[in-house]
Amino acid sequence: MATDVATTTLGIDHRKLGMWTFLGSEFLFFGAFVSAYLLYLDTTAGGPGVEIFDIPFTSISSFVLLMSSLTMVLAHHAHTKGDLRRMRLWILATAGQGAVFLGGQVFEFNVFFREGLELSTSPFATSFYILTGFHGLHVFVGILLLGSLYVLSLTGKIKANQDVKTEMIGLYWHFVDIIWVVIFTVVYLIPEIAVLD
Amino acid sequence: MREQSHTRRRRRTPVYLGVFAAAAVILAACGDAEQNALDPAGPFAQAPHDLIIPVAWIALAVFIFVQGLIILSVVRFRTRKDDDGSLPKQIHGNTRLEVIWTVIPAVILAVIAVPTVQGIFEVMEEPEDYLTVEVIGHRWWFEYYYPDYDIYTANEFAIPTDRPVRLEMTAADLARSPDLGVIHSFWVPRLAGKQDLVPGQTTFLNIQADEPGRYLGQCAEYCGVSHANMRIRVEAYEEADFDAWVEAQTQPAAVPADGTVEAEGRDLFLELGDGRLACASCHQVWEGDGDRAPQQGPDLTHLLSREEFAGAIHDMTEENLREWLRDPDSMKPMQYEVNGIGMPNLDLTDDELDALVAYMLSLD
Amino acid sequence: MSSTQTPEQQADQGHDNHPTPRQYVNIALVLAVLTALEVSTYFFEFGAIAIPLLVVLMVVKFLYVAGWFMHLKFDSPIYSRLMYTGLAFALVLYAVMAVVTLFDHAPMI
Amino acid sequence: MSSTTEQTGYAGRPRQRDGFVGWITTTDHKKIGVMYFITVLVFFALGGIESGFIRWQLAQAEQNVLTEEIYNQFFTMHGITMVFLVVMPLSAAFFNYLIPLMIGARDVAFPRLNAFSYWVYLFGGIFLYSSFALGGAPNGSWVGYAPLSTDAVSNMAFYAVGLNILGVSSLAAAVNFIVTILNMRAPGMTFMRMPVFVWMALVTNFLLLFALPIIAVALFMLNVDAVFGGQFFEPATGGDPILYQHLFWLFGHPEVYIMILPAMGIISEILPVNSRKPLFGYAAVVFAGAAIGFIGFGVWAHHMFTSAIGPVARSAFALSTMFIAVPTGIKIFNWVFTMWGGKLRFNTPMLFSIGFVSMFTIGGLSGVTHAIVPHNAQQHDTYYVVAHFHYVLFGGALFGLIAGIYFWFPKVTGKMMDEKLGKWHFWTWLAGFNLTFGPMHMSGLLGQPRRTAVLPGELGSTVELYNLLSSLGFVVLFGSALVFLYNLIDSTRNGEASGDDPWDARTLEWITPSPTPFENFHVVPTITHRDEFWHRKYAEDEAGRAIPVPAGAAEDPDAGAEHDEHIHMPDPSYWPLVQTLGFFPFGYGLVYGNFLLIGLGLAWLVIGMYGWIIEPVAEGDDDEPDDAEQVAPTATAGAH
Ligand code: HEA
Ligand code: HEA
Ligand code: HEC
Ligand code: CUA
Ligand SMILES: [Cu+2]
Repeated sequence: MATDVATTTLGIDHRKLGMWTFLGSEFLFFGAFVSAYLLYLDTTAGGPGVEIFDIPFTSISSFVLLMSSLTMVLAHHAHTKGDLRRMRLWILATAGQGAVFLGGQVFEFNVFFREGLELSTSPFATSFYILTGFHGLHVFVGILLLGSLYVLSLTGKIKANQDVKTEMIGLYWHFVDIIWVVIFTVVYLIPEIAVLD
Repeated sequence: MREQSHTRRRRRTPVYLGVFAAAAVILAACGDAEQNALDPAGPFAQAPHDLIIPVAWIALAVFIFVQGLIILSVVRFRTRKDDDGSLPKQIHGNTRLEVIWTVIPAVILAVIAVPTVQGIFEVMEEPEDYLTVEVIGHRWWFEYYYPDYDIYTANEFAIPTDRPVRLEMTAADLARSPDLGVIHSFWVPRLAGKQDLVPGQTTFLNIQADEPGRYLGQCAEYCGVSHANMRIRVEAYEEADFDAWVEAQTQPAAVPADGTVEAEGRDLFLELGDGRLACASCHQVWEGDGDRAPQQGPDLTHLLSREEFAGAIHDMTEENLREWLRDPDSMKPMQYEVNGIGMPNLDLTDDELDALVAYMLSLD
Repeated sequence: MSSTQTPEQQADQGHDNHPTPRQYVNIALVLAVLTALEVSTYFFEFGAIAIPLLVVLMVVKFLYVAGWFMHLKFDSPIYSRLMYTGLAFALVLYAVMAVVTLFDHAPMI
Repeated sequence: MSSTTEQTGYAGRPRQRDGFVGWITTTDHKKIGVMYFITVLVFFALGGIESGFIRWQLAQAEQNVLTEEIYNQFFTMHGITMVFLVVMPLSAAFFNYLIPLMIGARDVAFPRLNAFSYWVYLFGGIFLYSSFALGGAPNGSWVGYAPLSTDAVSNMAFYAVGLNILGVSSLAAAVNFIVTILNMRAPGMTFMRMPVFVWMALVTNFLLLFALPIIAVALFMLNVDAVFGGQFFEPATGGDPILYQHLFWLFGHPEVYIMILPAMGIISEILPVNSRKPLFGYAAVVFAGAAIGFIGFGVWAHHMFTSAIGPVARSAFALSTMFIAVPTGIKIFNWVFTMWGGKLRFNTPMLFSIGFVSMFTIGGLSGVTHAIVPHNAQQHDTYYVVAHFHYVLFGGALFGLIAGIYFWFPKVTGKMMDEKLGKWHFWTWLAGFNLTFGPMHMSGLLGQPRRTAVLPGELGSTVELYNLLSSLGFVVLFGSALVFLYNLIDSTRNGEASGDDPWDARTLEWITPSPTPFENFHVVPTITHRDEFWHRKYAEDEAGRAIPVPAGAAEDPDAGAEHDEHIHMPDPSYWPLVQTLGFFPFGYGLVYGNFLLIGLGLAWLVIGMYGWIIEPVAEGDDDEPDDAEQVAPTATAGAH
């Protein structure tokens, strides 16, 4: 099809435009979960509340995720230069950091769970788990995508001149990162400070 | 093409519509129903009514104007038989017209908006010297409590005329019901518009009746299987009659004399045996001692003072009561088996039924 | 938003105008510093400015990632429009919803 | 089309373009459009039959045709079916068939994603209807308010999951159409030259894009509460049921414009053609459409006027709701003035279009009366509201869409639909419609609440009369629908040949032969005007009179255009179908809280995704062909 960028109306690639269109709608998706969470901050039904958070721990995993954006963009950069080998290296680094983040989240969930914050404990618990869980799911999908990128570039399905594919997956990855930037502040830091005061 | 012959018929549609609308309005005016939103019987129904009537006229005017334009263009600009086949003048638009039909509707709406906003605040305001009635929506019946008099009743309740009544509403008392509560809506059209009852929250509604009489309504928010069978009856009494009603309701239930079939019924009511749930574990018949506080079912202390039962859908007759006790689900679908909601079938024998019905009929 | 002002003609013709790896690393360093600042609000007392500060930091980080790593600064403005439209919708709609829920709502019992 | 791609060397890619395999593997937007259409017919019949039972039950007071349980399932499924399985996908059918043709493209931006959307829609519908066989259909109404819907007896898990599956379909389609419209216009097709239908499609798909994620969240929360013990809306632990209402209507109101805007686009095409003059105030109509879409996001709480929200919110939403009448009015008046001064031809599409303008106005005006909040408390959840939304949905959306069916039928089949039957259909449809829904205005105001399985005798004899009239109206509608169905089937076989341009139309799709050839345009046209095709046929003199351009006199604007050496068309693929099947285990897993099924479904979807990605690069694929592969000879073009 007319994916030849030169022949499109706006002079841009369909897939990139499609990805951005999709990301625009994702804000409304996460926004609804974040709103529910904020509305239920105090609705703990006697169970644990925000004081349960371990800010130093989450800070580290947040930082890892943030830095994965750097490796992601470097992977894309390498791809634009046609350097598939280096691209794969950075992809691995990105996926690895994503995995660390996910591992942190699993660990965190486990701790909370043992401290009595179950999914059905309170609206606060449900909205916390579902919001961060959905974000985790996005990270997981991102890792799958990165894995495919890695494998497909090895098998030759993704070629040196197809950097738009890396770029697309990069967009998705950065988006997931951006959302975490918001979650980290709005879900963890601000309520924690508001409660400690 | 042969469309021309059909233009005449096109004209008839709006005419038919108009006739229909007119007929409908006339029919409505002579409607005698006790649940008629077009026939307000108190200030909280009158105010919205006074607001909607002019709006309806405006809407009708806009309607006639637009349909008139359509008919006019259809008639005037149909392709005629002797048409030369040339094309009409190619007009692309007209800015002045665009401005006109943007501004005029906007002005009309602005005019409507002012009283609307005023009305919103007026209807919701706390009235002076009102009587409070607490309303609890259960699946699928309404419970009423008068905090001033410590009276409980169900489905049917009484109000004094000419005095505002403020309903303090919520859905399902979480403490004493397996029904964790769903949203219902209290609606007696002749007394006021509707207001939802939300579990875990309190909402308010003002009602008032100017004339004594019976006003009907029903739950207006879909609430599950028997939503249709969740009706409301309001009896409005002059002050003296209302006081008498209150007086009667505050009395404890009479205890039937020993040895009568009613007394037998009372015993069954308190203790059914055979591992069956007792009526008293769900229902209250207050005999004067202890708190007057019902459990999950309707208060039966003055059952016979009500004309209908089971969500006010069945007349309070002996046969109906008997059938109700024999097999409640056949009278009104409920979900006792799957959900613990409603009244169970207690497998009563004929003798038990006789006794219980007799006892019920003694609760006046 | 500076990113939306990118002139049309720069749009996505090849990738010549993309930043260099060095610039990317610099951005990442800035992000790291900002994050450190954020986390420090937990350890030190910032008083009343803590929450506004956190919000500002969040927005700055957001814009940096979006503008540089996602190339919004350098790409066709249509991407920025798509993204910020979605963001604006989300912010406004949910803010109104939250205001109604918190301040103009039936009393809870 | 009969061409088969003669590729060699690639395994696993279907070759056939016709026959059964050709249909189920197709990535051709036209075939997908037709498949949407046929599926919609089936669901429309189901939704219609459900409403038939509703009307039967309510024909008289205190009837027992259906039990409460069944009645509640029927009205819920009726609402869901008509909204999500009929009106929305029927609009999608038009989007599919027409958008590429109207903007001068050969397909949509992502052909396989397009097929994916269709299959997800089909399976989502089947999934929803499978609930009838699995312990009962959802019975919590199409709005699915919590906490009623989190109760297991409401079967609303099927609703939550089913609608979310359908949402995936619509979201994918929205991305696809937005990219197509933004990025695949023929040379010269600027925004202000696009047909109004394409504009409305663009607005609609943006509404979908921004509204669907909201309901996805609402439904998912419902799902979590109902099946996995979540507490989002659970009053017992402090959850707020009103939050669900906000989220639902944040989607729900844009949704009603999602349903009406495509129909508005359709009649904006039909009225000018049959008035033989251009659309009055093109820019105003387009702008008003966009404004409706935009304001439509700011009025949602008008469905909650009697819910637990306070006076300030009630006032604010009353104002925004009223305001939306202004852009809608702009459209109505522009349509009327399109007819004004024209030479009107009353063929069936035109009749339905005029019917739209007329009936929609009624529904719109009753909508404005809903916004009178104090009185809304009387109207809300009564048959007055039922009347309102059937007037806008049936009298509006459905009338417009049916007009479109008659109008573009020749484009799709090369045959005309029978005019005589068409007129029978129209007049009985109009009469039956008004007979069914007109009386509901009255029965509602007389106090009849909606969603009630029995019509209480206490409501009075007038209400019974109105209900009987409504039920009779359904009978008329049913007969009328049969006429329509017969007309459709019969005309497909025996219809008069239509020629390429039966209506003397204005827009690009009629430039191509009818039925549309596989590659749409032999040569992609270059656009110099709005209503390009018209301007190739007619010139305007100084007085604004149009004079036909003698054939061949004008320069062929495309003469200079390079004839494509070989036309790239998307190849068929099994994967959209195969992958989509994974929604079944996934969906049932979510309904029954079975993690094994969920995992299986997810794995299936992921594997399907890989199948999709690594599908051999074929010429015409939406993948960038490697330089080496691009030289491969192309058979598609040769076939013509
Ligand atoms: C296609 C779908 C569609 C459309 C287009 C509309 C259009 C409108 N709707 Fe409707 N609506 C529904 C579908 C739709 N609606 C549905 C499905 C429900 C019920 C949901 C449920 O509960 O199940 C509903 C319910 C509904 C309610 C809630 C009722 C209740 O439950 O209490 C309200 C309240 O304000 C409302 C208002 C409006 C308004 C103001 C418009 C406006 O957009 C109409 C604007 C049009 C006009 C006004 C006519 C033309 C204008 C002129 C000729 C100009 C001059 C006019 C004036 C000066 C007034 N609608
Ligand atoms: C576009 C939307 C749409 C359409 C077209 C319709 C069409 C009809 N609807 Fe409506 N309806 C809704 C959307 C729609 N509805 C919604 C959203 C609700 C709210 C649900 C809720 O409260 O949750 C509702 C609710 C609703 C109610 C209220 C139920 C209640 O509150 O208890 C009623 C009652 O009369 C009703 C009746 C009808 C009737 C008689 C038709 C008729 O016009 C139908 C006519 C159709 C036919 C006659 C089809 C026949 C088809 C064939 C014969 C073709 C055969 C083809 C093949 C075999 C391939 N509908
Ligand atoms: C598990 C609880 C339960 C038990 C046990 C029970 N009921 Fe009920 N009963 C209910 C509920 C709930 C209703 C309201 C049903 C409705 O209208 O939806 C009801 C309604 C009634 C009514 C109608 C009241 C009215 O005004 O609408 C009567 C009379 C009645 N029950 C009598 C009895 C008798 C007699 C027994 C014992 C034989 C009994 N009930 C046992 C729960 C119970
Ligand atoms: Cu209670 Cu409906
Ligand atoms: Cu609405």
